[in-house]
Amino acid sequence: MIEALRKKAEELLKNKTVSVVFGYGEGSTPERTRPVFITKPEEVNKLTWNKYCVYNLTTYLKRQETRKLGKPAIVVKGCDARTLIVLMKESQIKREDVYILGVSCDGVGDPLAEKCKACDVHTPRIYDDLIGEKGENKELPFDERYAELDEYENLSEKEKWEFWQKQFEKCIKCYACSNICPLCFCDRCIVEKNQPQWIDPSAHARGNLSWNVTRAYHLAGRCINCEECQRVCPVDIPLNLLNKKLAKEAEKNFNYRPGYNIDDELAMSTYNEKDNQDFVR
Amino acid sequence: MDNIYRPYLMNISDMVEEAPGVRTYRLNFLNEDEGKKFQFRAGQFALYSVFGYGECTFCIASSPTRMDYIECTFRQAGRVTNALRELNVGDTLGFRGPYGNVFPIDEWEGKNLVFIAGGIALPPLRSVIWNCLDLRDKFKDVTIIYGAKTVADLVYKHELKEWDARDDVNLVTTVDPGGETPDWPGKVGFVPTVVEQAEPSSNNTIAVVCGPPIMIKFTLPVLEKLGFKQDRVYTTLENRMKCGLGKCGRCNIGCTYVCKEGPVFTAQEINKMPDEF
Amino acid sequence: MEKSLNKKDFDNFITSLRGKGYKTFAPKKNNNLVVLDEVQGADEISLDHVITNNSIKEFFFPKTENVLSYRMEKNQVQIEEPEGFAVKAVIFGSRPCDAFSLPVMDKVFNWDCSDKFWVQRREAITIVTIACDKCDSYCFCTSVGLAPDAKQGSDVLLTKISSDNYVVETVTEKGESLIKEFESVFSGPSSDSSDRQVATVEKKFEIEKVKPWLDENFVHAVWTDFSLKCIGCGACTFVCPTCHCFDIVDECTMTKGDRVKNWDGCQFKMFTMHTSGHNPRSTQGERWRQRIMHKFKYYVEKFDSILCVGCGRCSRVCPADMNISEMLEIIETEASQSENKE
Amino acid sequence: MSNETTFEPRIVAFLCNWCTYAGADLAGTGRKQYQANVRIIKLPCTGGIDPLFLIKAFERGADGILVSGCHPGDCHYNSGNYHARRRWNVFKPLLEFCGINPDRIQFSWISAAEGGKWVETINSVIDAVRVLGPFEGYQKINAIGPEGPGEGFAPSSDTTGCECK
Repeated sequence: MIEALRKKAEELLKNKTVSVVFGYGEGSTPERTRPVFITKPEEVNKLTWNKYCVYNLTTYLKRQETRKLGKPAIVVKGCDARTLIVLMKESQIKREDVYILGVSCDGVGDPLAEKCKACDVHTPRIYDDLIGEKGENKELPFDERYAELDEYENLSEKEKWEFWQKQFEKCIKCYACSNICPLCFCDRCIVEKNQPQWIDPSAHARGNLSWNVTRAYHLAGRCINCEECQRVCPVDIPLNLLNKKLAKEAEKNFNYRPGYNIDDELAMSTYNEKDNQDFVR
Repeated sequence: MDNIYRPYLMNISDMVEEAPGVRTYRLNFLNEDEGKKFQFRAGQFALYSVFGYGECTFCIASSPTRMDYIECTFRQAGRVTNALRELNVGDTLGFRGPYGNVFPIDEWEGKNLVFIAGGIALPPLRSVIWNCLDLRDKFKDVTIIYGAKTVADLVYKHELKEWDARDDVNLVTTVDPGGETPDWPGKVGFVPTVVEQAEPSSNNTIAVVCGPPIMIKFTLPVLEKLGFKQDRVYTTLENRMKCGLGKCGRCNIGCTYVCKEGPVFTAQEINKMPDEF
Repeated sequence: MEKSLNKKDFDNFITSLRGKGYKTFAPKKNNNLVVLDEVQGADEISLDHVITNNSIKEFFFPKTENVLSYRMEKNQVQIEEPEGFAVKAVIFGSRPCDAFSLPVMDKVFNWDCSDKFWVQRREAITIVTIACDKCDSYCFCTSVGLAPDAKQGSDVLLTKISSDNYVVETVTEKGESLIKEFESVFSGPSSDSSDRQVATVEKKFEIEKVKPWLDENFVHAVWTDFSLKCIGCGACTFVCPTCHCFDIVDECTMTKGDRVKNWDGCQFKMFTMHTSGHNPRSTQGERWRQRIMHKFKYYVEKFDSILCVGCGRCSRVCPADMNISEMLEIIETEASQSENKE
Repeated sequence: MSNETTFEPRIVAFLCNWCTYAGADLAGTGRKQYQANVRIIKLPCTGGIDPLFLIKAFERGADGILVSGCHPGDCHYNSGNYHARRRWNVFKPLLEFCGINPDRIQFSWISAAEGGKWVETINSVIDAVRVLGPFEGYQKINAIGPEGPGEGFAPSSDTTGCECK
């Protein structure tokens, strides 16, 4: 697969279809990979593919430094490809401005990342080229995909509050979660706006609760659960639980999975007259 | 041990609307003892705080020869300056300072002085201008060249009149083309051009320049053409600052901390700095 | 006189300290992390980690702290000083690199004027370090002039001499008086004290070559190239024991407020942005250069210390696997190449 | 006096200008009594209510929140309340997931003609939150400024009530 990937990348760079390839390269330890940006055909040997390719490289589509490199070909797993669909639906990228190098993936991380346990997009649902075997994606049942949440949903109100307070207490407001997120693309984040200051910038319990809830909420009906926020959190807050909970509610109430079907309307920018309103008095 | 982040409490005793969005406050120490002990020199800056909104940095605009009060002039731009503008005479604000280095006025004795300012950059020079004018006989010719976008944007209009009326000050005012009014008596043109036309002699002369980066960028070569040596040209820089004490780590240009080694620099020093401002 | 401390006496030490009113902090497991945190007894202490995930700096320079509180009424303001921030405590089992960061940071927090929040906590807290008996590939203390059993910054240094025995060295007077105060916990000299179990940390680059290169290469392609993968978060600076940059903000209600000092980081684009929108460091390459320059050039010129202790935390947590020692190796290589050209 | 007898919940109600606010106004002009524990914030449309407003209300000491607007189909801006309903559908469960009692954050449709429903709804929200007690979880993390008195938020004689009484 690595050979096929390199060959394809070389070809794309040589015939100038793209000016850069966003891919995975060897990391600082054997258990890590890192993003690489290949601009010369002779450098394609830096590309690699293995079970440590956890990154969602689509985040580099939002960064000005990597955008400057020109039209990219981007190596995406099935989950990452869903981000591309959301970005296209949200008018952040045009389909023709990115060349999608899909890779079929059996799961990444060691131990296997949580996101891979209930994965039903082993083969990307959108690509220009597919590296690896084309598998059949069978959609997993709703309950199975959100099984991770059961344990937390079953906690009592008090336990939930205490659990999350303990988690948020650790937050140091490094904003790795939002900076790594390919869908957190606001030029100026709400937390950086100070007129008025909606979210206290301090990393105390109050500011941390507001920040973490707001960050998650801004991804409601958008997050594809790539778990990057959780992976990069230096203080190990299980952020994806919040995202997943929102995804679950969005799917339950609006029958919508972000980035799954390219023809679906974005959940949070549309509505249905028959939407659930059991809870409204 | 003193809390270095604790500001003096100041009372706003007077205010002047200078230009659209630009206001001057006159401040007095609420605690008179603190006021008596307080000293500063021209060129230094301070952090002004609106309680509940935060602190922001600008120069002390009044002269150290007039120690009954402190004046600051600011343009409404961000969170704190917007809040600052909401204040009124009689309100309390915080004042932390003075910080930074000073204009070496003592070294300028017996020399001609040329002050060049653009827009909202006159306030930092006002302190040193009044300082020199209050010690007028120690200096030779004093020239002030000041420009703004429009006539309305000129700050310290009453003082400009005062300077203009003085025999011992040569004042040249200018506005950008299109910014003039029908009765505008001054020049029309950008500051660098006006400096070139005014042709202040560089002989035994100190130049002090302050303005937006673009103005400084085009004025320095003009001064060089007029024969000013780089160590005879002073300017005052500004960067985002939070502490003013060399600790918070953001105002540095290369190795130089603007809050401690600045804000006053010679053109010679600036030319040695890496291109990071 | 040299003393030793047996692992089984750790608990006695912690309990005795607490009995005398010291707060006790030590490495403690917290799910996937090992963090320096308050412990009640030795059973909570983790000893098999390489380094704690959090650095020691948060005990002296916390992620958020009030520097002032105030009440506001009409046009009146009444300021109250925060109190009780410096609590008598012992940090037990921190690493030598972390301990060394303290004297390095003392310099900036005492530069011209002293930050009392830092200084008073420094006075109140005693550091009992345990020398590293293992390391990982991210560690590079030996490359920045330290060692896994370096003493600077610690008040007391413990070094493992057998599976459950540690030799005790007092480094400062503060350490000595602590040992004296709790003398009964410690044993006499140990026979096997020469057999120190100290990790061997590979030397990755020649630090002497770094600064001369930095002096010459403010403009260089490596800054942009290396930082392409940077996502602009603050993880590296916040876990760093020597990154001291901060922000000051006000948080208030209608009648009361706090002025708060928060960690801030040079990798954020908002860090240096002026109100006008102008940004002296507008690209990630410039921000990355600032981080390296600050640590290995500016701080050296100002304070004669490298602002890095080689703990490797920034590289461990970096979301994009930017490795600081790798950056310095690149600099070393560049430096050697330009030497050869000459 | 024990806390149970003195606790008066602080409720913030975010109301749309066109329906619920008018409904509450109607209750007032009709001299219908309801408990004075509520602070009303009038906004143009429920569609413009950012969940941040609700978080801020909790930060500033609210024990409970009511968000109310036009019935579906009645929105002055055609679809604002439909969009709002989508947001509530995900935001409310998110807060519950974080351990906030669902009774502390409630939603309703009240039209300009439903003065009676307003009285009934707000009374029942206040009663529900009174049963829950103070929002202690949030109060623990709310502290700003020096200890002691500060907030002028609690219901008191000089800040509540209608001047036409």
